Amino acid sequence: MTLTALCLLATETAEATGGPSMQLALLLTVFVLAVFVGFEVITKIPPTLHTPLMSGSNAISGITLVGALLSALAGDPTMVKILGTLAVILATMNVVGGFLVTHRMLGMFRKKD
Amino acid sequence: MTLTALCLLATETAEATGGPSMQLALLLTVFVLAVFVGFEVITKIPPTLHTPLMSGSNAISGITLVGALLSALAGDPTMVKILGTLAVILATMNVVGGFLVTHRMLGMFRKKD
Amino acid sequence: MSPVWVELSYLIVIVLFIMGLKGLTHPRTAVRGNLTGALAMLLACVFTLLGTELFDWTLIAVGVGVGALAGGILAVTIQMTAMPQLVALFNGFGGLASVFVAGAYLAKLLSSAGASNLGADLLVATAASGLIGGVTFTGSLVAFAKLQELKFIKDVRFPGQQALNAGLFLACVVLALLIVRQPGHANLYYWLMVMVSLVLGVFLVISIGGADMPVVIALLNSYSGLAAAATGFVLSNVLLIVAGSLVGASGLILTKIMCVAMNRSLTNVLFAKLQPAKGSGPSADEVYANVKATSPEEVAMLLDVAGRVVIVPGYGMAVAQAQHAVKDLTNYLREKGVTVEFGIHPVAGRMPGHMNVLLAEADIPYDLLIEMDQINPTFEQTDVVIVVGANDVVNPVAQTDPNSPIAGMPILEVHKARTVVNIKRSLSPGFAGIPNPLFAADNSLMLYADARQALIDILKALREG
Amino acid sequence: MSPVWVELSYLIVIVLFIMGLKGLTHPRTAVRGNLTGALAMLLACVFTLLGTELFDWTLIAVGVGVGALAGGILAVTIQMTAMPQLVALFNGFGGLASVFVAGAYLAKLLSSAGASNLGADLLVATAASGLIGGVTFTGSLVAFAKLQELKFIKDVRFPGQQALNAGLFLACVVLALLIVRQPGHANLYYWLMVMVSLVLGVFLVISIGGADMPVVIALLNSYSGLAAAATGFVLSNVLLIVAGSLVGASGLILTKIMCVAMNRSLTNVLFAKLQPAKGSGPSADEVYANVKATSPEEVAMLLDVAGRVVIVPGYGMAVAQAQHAVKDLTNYLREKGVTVEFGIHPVAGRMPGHMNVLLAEADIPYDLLIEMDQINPTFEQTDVVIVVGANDVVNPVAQTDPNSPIAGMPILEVHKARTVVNIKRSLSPGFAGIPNPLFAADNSLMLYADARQALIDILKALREG
Ligand SMILES: NC(=O)c1ccc[n+]([C@@H]2O[C@H](COP(=O)([O-])OP(=O)(O)OC[C@H]3O[C@@H](n4cnc5c(N)ncnc54)[C@H](OP(=O)(O)O)[C@@H]3O)[C@@H](O)[C@H]2O)c1
Ligand SMILES: NC(=O)c1ccc[n+]([C@@H]2O[C@H](COP(=O)([O-])OP(=O)(O)OC[C@H]3O[C@@H](n4cnc5c(N)ncnc54)[C@H](OP(=O)(O)O)[C@@H]3O)[C@@H](O)[C@H]2O)c1
Repeated sequence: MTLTALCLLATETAEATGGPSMQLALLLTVFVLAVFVGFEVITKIPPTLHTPLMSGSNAISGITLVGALLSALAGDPTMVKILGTLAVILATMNVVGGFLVTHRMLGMFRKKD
Repeated sequence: MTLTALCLLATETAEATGGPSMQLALLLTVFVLAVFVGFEVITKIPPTLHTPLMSGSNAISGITLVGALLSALAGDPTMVKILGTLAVILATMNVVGGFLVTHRMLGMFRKKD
Repeated sequence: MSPVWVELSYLIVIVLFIMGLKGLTHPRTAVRGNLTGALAMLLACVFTLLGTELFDWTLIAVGVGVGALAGGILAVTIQMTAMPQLVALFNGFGGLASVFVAGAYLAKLLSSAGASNLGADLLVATAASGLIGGVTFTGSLVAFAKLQELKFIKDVRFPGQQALNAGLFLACVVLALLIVRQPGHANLYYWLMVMVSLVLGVFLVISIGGADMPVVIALLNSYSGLAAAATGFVLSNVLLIVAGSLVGASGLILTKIMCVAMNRSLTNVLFAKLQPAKGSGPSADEVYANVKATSPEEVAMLLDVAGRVVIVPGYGMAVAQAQHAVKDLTNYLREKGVTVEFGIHPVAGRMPGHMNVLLAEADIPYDLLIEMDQINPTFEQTDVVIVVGANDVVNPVAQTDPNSPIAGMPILEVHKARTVVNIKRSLSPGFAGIPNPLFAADNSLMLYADARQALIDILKALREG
Repeated sequence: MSPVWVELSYLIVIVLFIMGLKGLTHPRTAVRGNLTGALAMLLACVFTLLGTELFDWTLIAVGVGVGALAGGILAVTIQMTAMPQLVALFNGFGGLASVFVAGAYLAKLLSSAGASNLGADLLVATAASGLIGGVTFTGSLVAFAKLQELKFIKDVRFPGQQALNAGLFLACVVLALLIVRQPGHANLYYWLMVMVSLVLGVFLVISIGGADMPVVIALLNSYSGLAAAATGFVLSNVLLIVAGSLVGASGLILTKIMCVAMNRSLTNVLFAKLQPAKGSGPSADEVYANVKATSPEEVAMLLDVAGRVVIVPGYGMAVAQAQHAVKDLTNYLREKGVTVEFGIHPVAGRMPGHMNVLLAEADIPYDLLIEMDQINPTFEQTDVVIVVGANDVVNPVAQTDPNSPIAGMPILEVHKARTVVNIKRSLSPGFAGIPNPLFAADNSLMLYADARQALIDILKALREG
């Protein structure tokens, strides 16, 4: 649902601006390819790994952290700085907590000998 | 082997030019992602499909045709035009012939009823 | 180090992320996969910090410090049984972070570049990450509350709910378009849209039964990935786009896989109008007309003469932390030459693999844990089944009553065994909130007690008698 | 239609290509997959032609016309048995095309922009597509010649061959660097490098036994993909990059899979120093000391009393186009109540699936074709095996003599059957060029004849007697 919406808006843009920049086209290509990789990478998974996988990929989605780091630079208006710092805190929690909890979960599983 | 060579040269470039353009970075990303998709897409294949798959993907690699079309534009030096036209001929043979022969091969197989 | 170098170094990070994700899908490589992912994330941050112009280091130090501390403590101190809701929580944070990043960036650009210079593509991306991020945040919070079984949260269902959701979504889209059309007021519209999306997130999830939360979390996880990707478009940052869409896509697949495991369709999970549990089927009183209670001693006698025993753990074992008691009983019986196996239902407990985790923690040999499909055929030849705080996953109604909330969910067919001993504190229902005819079956006995205590008593009785 | 629109439309094409490739990997979707790929290619060209400034339409018309005609005719008129070499040929063309495109573009830029304005990245990409394209071209030609069994081509092996190849590759790299360093003479260096790469291509493939050609073609196919990708970098054209690297990667995997099927390692295929066939093992004369010839009539008698018959087709059936004769015999036997099955070796013939193709063409029911692993255990209970022009795939030496050229290749163990009838025109060896002890085995009879004729005679004898 959201995906389609995203695409719709993307085209909508194109009209609005009379064609997005060359770079946007490249970024969209990257996006599409990454989506394919994401689809293909996930194969049959034993139920026991569902939760760790969920939690691990959730940690990866904390990549917003990079965006957060970039969002609040020196000399930005205070408002921006506040938002940015909040973002950094939240994203860091997601990342650090996510990978840690995944590690703990996985630690509980034994490989079949 | 060739892949590594390619990468080596790519880095080599970077030094030569003191850093490739932003766009190149994007193109490289696209390349890497596409490679991953290529790796993941191919799974277990029944031997009977090896040849058709080879021939089909060979046809796809005829995508150079697009490059060939773009290479010889009006007003280019004759030398370029000759090369371009040759490229178009060769690439077209690869594409048309490739897809056709694949189709013929596949036509020979029956689905198990 | 020039930004372009960062771009190239991002390539490494991307590869690592993919490797990590791939690793997480196979038992043998899962741990390494997770570490790879973490390494990738670390590199991503390092490269970013090295790569770009003057940061406000104090702010970043504070932010990272606080975040790492909070996240770390939560992750380390949390109980096993609470991990799923923790994941939900983290996921929500990720979503909110996207909202803030996009918002901050928008505000910055408006103040610096000025409205007119903002490309529509950028504005669309901003809107997208605001929208998706917002939905993810509140949706995850609701999921968290439900898994935590916070009292104030109920499965809210009312006519026209879908219509409302559609309306809210439409409102978001309209506001998004306004952002694009009138960049002058982009800030205003953006935060308005975020508000609406927050509400939308609540209503999307609130109507979904807690039993389906893992699926919902997987889905929201995929959303937070998409939000990150959208943010990536805002900053035209490849890394965010790739990592984000990786998670977005794989999360979607995982969601599907999990639905299959609970055999539900995704739409069914998201929009199914289950009549509230009470209404469905006969009332508890009818069902539990004649239930036979039992005592640890009686159970001990049954076990004394049993040749094959199957233990079916459920959420109750987790609550009672009874896994070690289970282990002691198992060891005793096996020394006596009794065959003991465990019937593991894919959704027993509150997270997939919940039971495996607990039993592994108690050092119960991995090869005693039998998956549902293997164990079901063996119940006929089983003398005693001990159901340790399981309820829904052994509820025959799933197979008999098509309108029950758990209709169609595959169950462990313990009722086919000679005798079934159900250890639970009362006749109160399980997660799905419905009565369980199994407890009233002729071959079924109730042992009302805390699971841990009950098992200890049984073992004591065995040793004495 | 602006170039950016083309860029976006390329997205559709990319998705279609991926779908197509994916489709080709499953029997049920293969045909559709191929068509999808073709459609994608068509769209790619259309969008490109729509998208860009003044073409020299005559040239393009001529080029496409000639190419399409030639390719089409070749593809339609070629014999089934010759398809693999045709694929090799096409693949070579693709590689050469990349060489020309890169060359043309280089020349154009030098004449227009001038040497100084050429980015090193562009030059590297140019060099790469020249190098890979060149190797692909001549390599594919050699592969073609070998599969076509053109007389003038031999398996050339000489000491220091690897060193030579390494040297040639190094030379190419050096020239590539020269192109980058001295763009002024880029044209010269480029074509020099292409020359060297052409030679390299020959030497890389010439030493590889024809039996491994399918693997080699798969590998070269992957190369041509990479060449296309490199060309994509030259033109900074996303489509070429994606499609090219898709093929490059999937081709690599396919190569690995095919190696596994012939159980060889890739390095072993590429660099193995097999001692020339003659030298290996005992000479033909020793092996064929006492071979028993037979007649169609005798075979007919054997079949008359047989309960279970297995037919093992090989390259000879393809040469003799004996599949229809095979079918008639099969029908006759099955009407008589004899169980008839076909033992299909994965590399029987000259391309994977070669036998399936031919037998399918003759309308032999698909479910009679049994794969190696299934059929091998059944040979003990088989009365008569008819080997129709197969040799290497039934050569026990593969299991007994570790230094034979086909050592380790899994075979059809027909020698375990009660009687083996080998239909071939002489005792001359098969593809691997080695004698086959099977023909001299006690339970083995030789029927010297063209496969088709022999089968017809056998059927005649069966009908009469
Ligand atoms: N695995 C997942 O992914 C997941 C996630 C979320 C939800 N769910 C849902 O959760 C349910 C799991 O089924 P389940 O049978 O495992 O659990 P359940 O159906 O929730 O039943 C748990 C039972 O344990 C008993 N119990 C609670 N505390 C206890 C204690 N200290 N000692 C003894 N008994 C105790 C409760 O009865 P008393 O109160 O009478 O003791 C309750 O009936 C399914 O509906 C599933 O769909 C699964
Ligand atoms: N499938 C693949 O992918 C592939 C590709 C390339 C190479 N190969 C290699 O090719 C070989 C295939 O083994 P194979 O047993 O199928 O074939 P083979 O080993 O090449 O033997 C074919 C036999 O057929 C006989 N023959 C030729 N024309 C005939 C005719 N008109 N009538 C009757 N017999 C005829 C030949 O003997 P006479 O001359 O005495 O009649 C020859 O001994 C393997 O070595 C394999 O590795 C396979």
